[in-house]
Amino acid sequence: MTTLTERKLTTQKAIAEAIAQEMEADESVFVMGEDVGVYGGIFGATEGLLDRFGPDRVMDTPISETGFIGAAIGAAINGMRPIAELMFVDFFGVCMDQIYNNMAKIHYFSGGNVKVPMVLTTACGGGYSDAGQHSQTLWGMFAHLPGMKVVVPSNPYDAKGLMIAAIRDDNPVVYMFHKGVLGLGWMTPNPRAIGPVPEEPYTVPLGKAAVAREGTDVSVVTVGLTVHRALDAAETLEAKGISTEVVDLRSLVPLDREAIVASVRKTHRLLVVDEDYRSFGMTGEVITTAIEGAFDYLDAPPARIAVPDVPIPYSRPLEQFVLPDADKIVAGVEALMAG
Amino acid sequence: MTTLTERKLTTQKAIAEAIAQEMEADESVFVMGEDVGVYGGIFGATEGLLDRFGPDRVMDTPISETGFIGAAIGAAINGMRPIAELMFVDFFGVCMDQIYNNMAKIHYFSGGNVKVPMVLTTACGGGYSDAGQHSQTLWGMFAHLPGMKVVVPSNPYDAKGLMIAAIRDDNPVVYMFHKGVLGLGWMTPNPRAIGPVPEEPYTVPLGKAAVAREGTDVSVVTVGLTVHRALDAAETLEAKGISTEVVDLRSLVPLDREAIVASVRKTHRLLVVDEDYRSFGMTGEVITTAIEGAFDYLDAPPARIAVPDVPIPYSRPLEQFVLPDADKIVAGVEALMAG
Amino acid sequence: MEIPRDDLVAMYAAMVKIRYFEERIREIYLDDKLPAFDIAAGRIPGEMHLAAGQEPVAVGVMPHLKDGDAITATHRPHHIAIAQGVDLQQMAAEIFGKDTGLGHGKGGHMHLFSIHPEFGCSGIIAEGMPVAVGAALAFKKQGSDNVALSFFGDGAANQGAFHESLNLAALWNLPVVFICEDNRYAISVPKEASTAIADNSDRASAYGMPGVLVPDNDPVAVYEVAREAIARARDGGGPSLIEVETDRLWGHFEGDMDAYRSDEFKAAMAERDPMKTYPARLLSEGVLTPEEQEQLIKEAHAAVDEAIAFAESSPYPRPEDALLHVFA
Amino acid sequence: MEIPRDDLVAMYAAMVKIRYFEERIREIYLDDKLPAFDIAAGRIPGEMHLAAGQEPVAVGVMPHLKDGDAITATHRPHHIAIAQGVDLQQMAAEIFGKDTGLGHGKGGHMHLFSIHPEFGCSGIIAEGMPVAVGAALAFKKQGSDNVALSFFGDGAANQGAFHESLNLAALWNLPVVFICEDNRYAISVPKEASTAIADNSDRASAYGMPGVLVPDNDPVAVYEVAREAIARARDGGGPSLIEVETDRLWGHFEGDMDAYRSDEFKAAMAERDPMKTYPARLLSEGVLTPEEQEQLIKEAHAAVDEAIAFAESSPYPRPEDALLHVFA
Ligand SMILES: Cc1ncc(C[n+]2csc(CCOP(=O)(O)OP(=O)(O)O)c2C)c(N)n1
Ligand SMILES: Cc1ncc(C[n+]2csc(CCOP(=O)(O)OP(=O)(O)O)c2C)c(N)n1
Ligand SMILES: [Mg+2]
Ligand SMILES: [Mg+2]
Repeated sequence: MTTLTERKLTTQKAIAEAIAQEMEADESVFVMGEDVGVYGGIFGATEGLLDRFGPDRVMDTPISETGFIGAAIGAAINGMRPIAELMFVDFFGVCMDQIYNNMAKIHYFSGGNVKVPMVLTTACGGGYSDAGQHSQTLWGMFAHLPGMKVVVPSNPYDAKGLMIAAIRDDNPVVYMFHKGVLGLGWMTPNPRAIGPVPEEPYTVPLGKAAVAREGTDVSVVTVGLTVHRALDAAETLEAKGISTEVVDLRSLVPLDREAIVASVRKTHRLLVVDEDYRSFGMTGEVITTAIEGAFDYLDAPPARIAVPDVPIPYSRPLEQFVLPDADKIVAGVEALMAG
Repeated sequence: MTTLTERKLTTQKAIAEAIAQEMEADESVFVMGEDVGVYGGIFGATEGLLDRFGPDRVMDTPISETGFIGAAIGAAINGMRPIAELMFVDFFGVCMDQIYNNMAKIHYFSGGNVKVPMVLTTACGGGYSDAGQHSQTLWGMFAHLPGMKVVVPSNPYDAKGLMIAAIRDDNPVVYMFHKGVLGLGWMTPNPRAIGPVPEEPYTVPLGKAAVAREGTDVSVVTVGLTVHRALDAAETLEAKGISTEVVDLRSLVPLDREAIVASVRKTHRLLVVDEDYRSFGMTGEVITTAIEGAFDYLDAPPARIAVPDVPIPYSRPLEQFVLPDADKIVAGVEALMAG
Repeated sequence: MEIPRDDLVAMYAAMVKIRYFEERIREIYLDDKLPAFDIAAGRIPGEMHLAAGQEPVAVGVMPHLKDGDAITATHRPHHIAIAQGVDLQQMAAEIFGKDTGLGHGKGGHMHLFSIHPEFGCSGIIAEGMPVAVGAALAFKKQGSDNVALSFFGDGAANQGAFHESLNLAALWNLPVVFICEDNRYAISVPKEASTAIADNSDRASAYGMPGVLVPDNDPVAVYEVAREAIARARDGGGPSLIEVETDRLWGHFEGDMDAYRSDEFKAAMAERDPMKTYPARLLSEGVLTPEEQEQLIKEAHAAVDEAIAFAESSPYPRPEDALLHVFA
Repeated sequence: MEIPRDDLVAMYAAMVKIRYFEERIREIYLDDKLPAFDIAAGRIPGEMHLAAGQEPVAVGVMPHLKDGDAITATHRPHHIAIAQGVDLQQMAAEIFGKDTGLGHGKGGHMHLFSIHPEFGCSGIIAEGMPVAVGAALAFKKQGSDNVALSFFGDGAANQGAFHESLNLAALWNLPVVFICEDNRYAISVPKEASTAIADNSDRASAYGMPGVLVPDNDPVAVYEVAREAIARARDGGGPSLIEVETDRLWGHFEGDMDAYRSDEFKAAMAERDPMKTYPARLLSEGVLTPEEQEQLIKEAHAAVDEAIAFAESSPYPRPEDALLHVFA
């Protein structure tokens, strides 16, 4: 579908465009968060919005995450469709009660009567030495707690479509963007962070995985920046004669279990790659999903690569040691093929 | 080892005794939390302590969990060994930053120089219609986040020994007691919540599972109240000719992976039972552990029973529907044996 | 300013309804559990926080509300919901865990959500405060003159959410009124063991908003202070903080032995019970005749009895309905 | 009360050291990243929050400290750590991610932990405030006369932890001093867009503790106010809140375009830079001679250069050491 004349955007600009288009279309959509106004969001998710929509619809807040995320809930219940930004997901601990006990549960407690249509945007991920309170992904934790959808785009096209779908969804959606896929000018360049994005609004459905690359020998299931790592690894592996299928989950809630099972039934081998902590998280869930749906198809025990249950360390060699990368994925796949 | 003259205690009294003995032995141990003083803790974990040790060592706090749990951290760094009580684990969201970003990470950030020897006690679990903000277990979430040990006793003997071990441990330990195993007079009677407890102080090591019942046909791995449910199920299953091994994990961090693998290698079948939410939690982790360590021993795909990713509902028929119980375990084991 | 007779009487009628509702719930709650108290047992299981004694706070505020105003309340929500006019039958049914309840039995007594009138409550201390701020923010954005009320306890005033909520409301000049029900205890912890200053109303100055203490558990005093605060909010004058000294007559939850409060304290509370003092005043001032009072009580009781009968006779939800309503 | 000359000079020496440290770090940080800024690149990767301009807050407090006192600071911690006397070499090494660093490279610039003197900081706004309360609680329990200091920004004063910490400290009458570094901005958000009242020091009344505003970015003014507050805390007189109006001369973090502050604002800050005004005063008052000044600067720079040389020449931790120190 990509043609030479197609417009390309970075993921960050695709997100900002999605929000702008929905704000244009729907008066009830507004944005609140720290530095979302004149700064345009620390990671640019709200770039240009203040100029276009003014301070009533693009609201800078105090550093009061419990206060303003709770306020977003109240506004959502009362006819608005707020987008609240938690600057880094690592900060969830100061406001998690509003997120998981309130935002995520009101609809259920009300027996379906009250709707909480809001989007909680948040930046996640490491790899640039921001240490243990600014580098986590934590999506496994959000996905563990019922009542919120959890979306993790890996590329510009999906980022726009998932954001529009999230804003239009009548449920609370946690929209987690990995800093490394945004294509920011001040981050390590990532060629996959820029790509074709249609100008007009469109949606990408929440809860549908994408096969980012087809393959026949092994399935690498992952999400976020490690989709890029897996695609890089797949190229290396291809040269070694191993055909790797890369599944980009795109959202953890709903989790596209069928896509996982289908891929494993096809390739018979599974490596799960996650930039979140290893234990009690996404890797275990995806492996268990494969066990539940494709046990008899497996030629080897599924394997996983994730952060080895340590806080994210600051120093580069330490951090690189704990984060998944293409080399580790290549090694992981090779071990799987041997096993 | 049990003799007729052995003293029996409820789990609740065993916990309170453990704390009292450590306070007696070590001046630096003190308790803080809401209603830990004259009330003795809503679930009795600090019963009798105020009278014995006075208000300086048994401190009632305001409803300021961020404040007092953070204060416990500061005290722990400065030579004290605080025990801070978060009344219900469901309240973690108002103070999680102190717990997971601070308590759990300072030792790591400091490169091992600063120690944070504290115990965070908290009540968890449902089954008595306390609805979605007072019935969760959430241990999978705590176990996902590195830097804190996570202990979940299921009986009086372990409760005392694990508490003493937790207090003496130089690391932050989250000590989660399920309300249903405490033997409280105002909860549904539970015959397994009372048992022999030696008078003298002793420890049960953190990170060692226990085989609560030996069996040969299937392993049921679980923790907390569902250990009791599994033991009940095992009796029923025994009558049906199925020999069930019940593994009580006792702590999720460290997780006794060897015990899981050993049991599965022995029985060739695994059912994981968890009162936490199903996805992205303990069930996936235990199943993946078995896959990693005993894939070739499995006669059937491991299965799981957990809360089906919904908030805990209030109404009795709804709540009973989502919580694991002996009947569901029996059915789960039978399905596994058939599979 | 004079208070219309209708308001004085309506407040009393609501008080009667509330107290009788709490009494009935208490009776049914305990009936099924005693003598061997089992919190999981009976027609109404789980925790039960009743508000007997705190009626004046709820009823004093309500005459000033209009359609579309929003309320967030606490773990102790019945009196406020009843005063606001939340459907009593659906509310009772929710407390009984029935399918006809406000939340089809999913929420229970700490999670009552109504749309008309807009009411919500929660089991987490101070959790509703930012939500009220957000409702007020929506009202302001939408150009309506609705207001949001946030009720919370003296214990809640030491939770971070209190601080963040008041600051936001004042910063954005939002139509929200914060109402502290100061019953001097947070479970067993007395206010002087939790709060560094005597009156939470004095904390309003930290946000540049008016703070008023109502030192009597008197519906009329609450009425007057709330009238001003709500009118100001409605007129775009911004938020206020009201603190009302009130009494929780019973234990923190049913089953609480209440050993932490002295017999003298309890006797003094019983003495000043607004269910005695307020009607006495209405009668002595001639606002109400004994006949009218009797009639009013009869009607209030009938409404409550009917609601409870409705709840009792309603069906439980189907077990598998537990899986519904996670997502819209 | 008069200020000993030694203190006046020591404050200046510390200021010089701090400013030069921040300049060197800035230089090295940017050197490796520009012109195509890559936050992950260079000898010092990651976020970098520098405190140039805020030296007076740190140095004005420090002369009153004694062995065993504890400090918690923020994401912008260098000036405070240097003033307190945290080992400069280990601190620099940590910032460079080296094995010789305070945390063997695990923490980095936002997570500097020292035991002697006791210093800690964190990347989460207001996270250190309750920790300081806890240190003070330990001191009180242990019967020592040590005090804890908690530094935080104007932005942090709207975080719930602020409220809970001040209430606890006052309630328990703990030896802790809360010091707000009011640089009028939280990243791009000006104080008037975040804070409902003008001065955070006025919030002290919500906790019944003394609150003092220091309206000048002047070490001597800070010195005097801190002397009183720390002495009171040490003597069992309880906590205080100090707010100092100060200036963040550079961007919020390095790489910040700082487009949200006007050129006039920046020019005015440069004008009143304490690194100009304070030594000018010392010189004009004869507290310091130009020769002494030169010597002092030389020594301060040498110490910083040495620390940075130590850091640069130190080895990185072994990659697999990432697995160490999760548990003791
Ligand atoms: C964040 C949080 N902490 C603790 C609790 C447990 N809890 C429930 S009610 C209560 C006391 C509340 O006191 P107050 O706010 O004065 O209200 P009251 O019960 O007196 O009406 C406590 C501590 C909770 N529900 N949420
Ligand atoms: C809980 C939390 N929210 C947001 C942030 C992101 N953040 C880092 S520094 C900062 C501004 C802090 O402002 P202030 O407290 O005034 O300190 P300053 O940077 O001005 O020194 C923000 C919002 C954070 N680190 N933690
Ligand atoms: Mg109270
Ligand atoms: Mg600031």
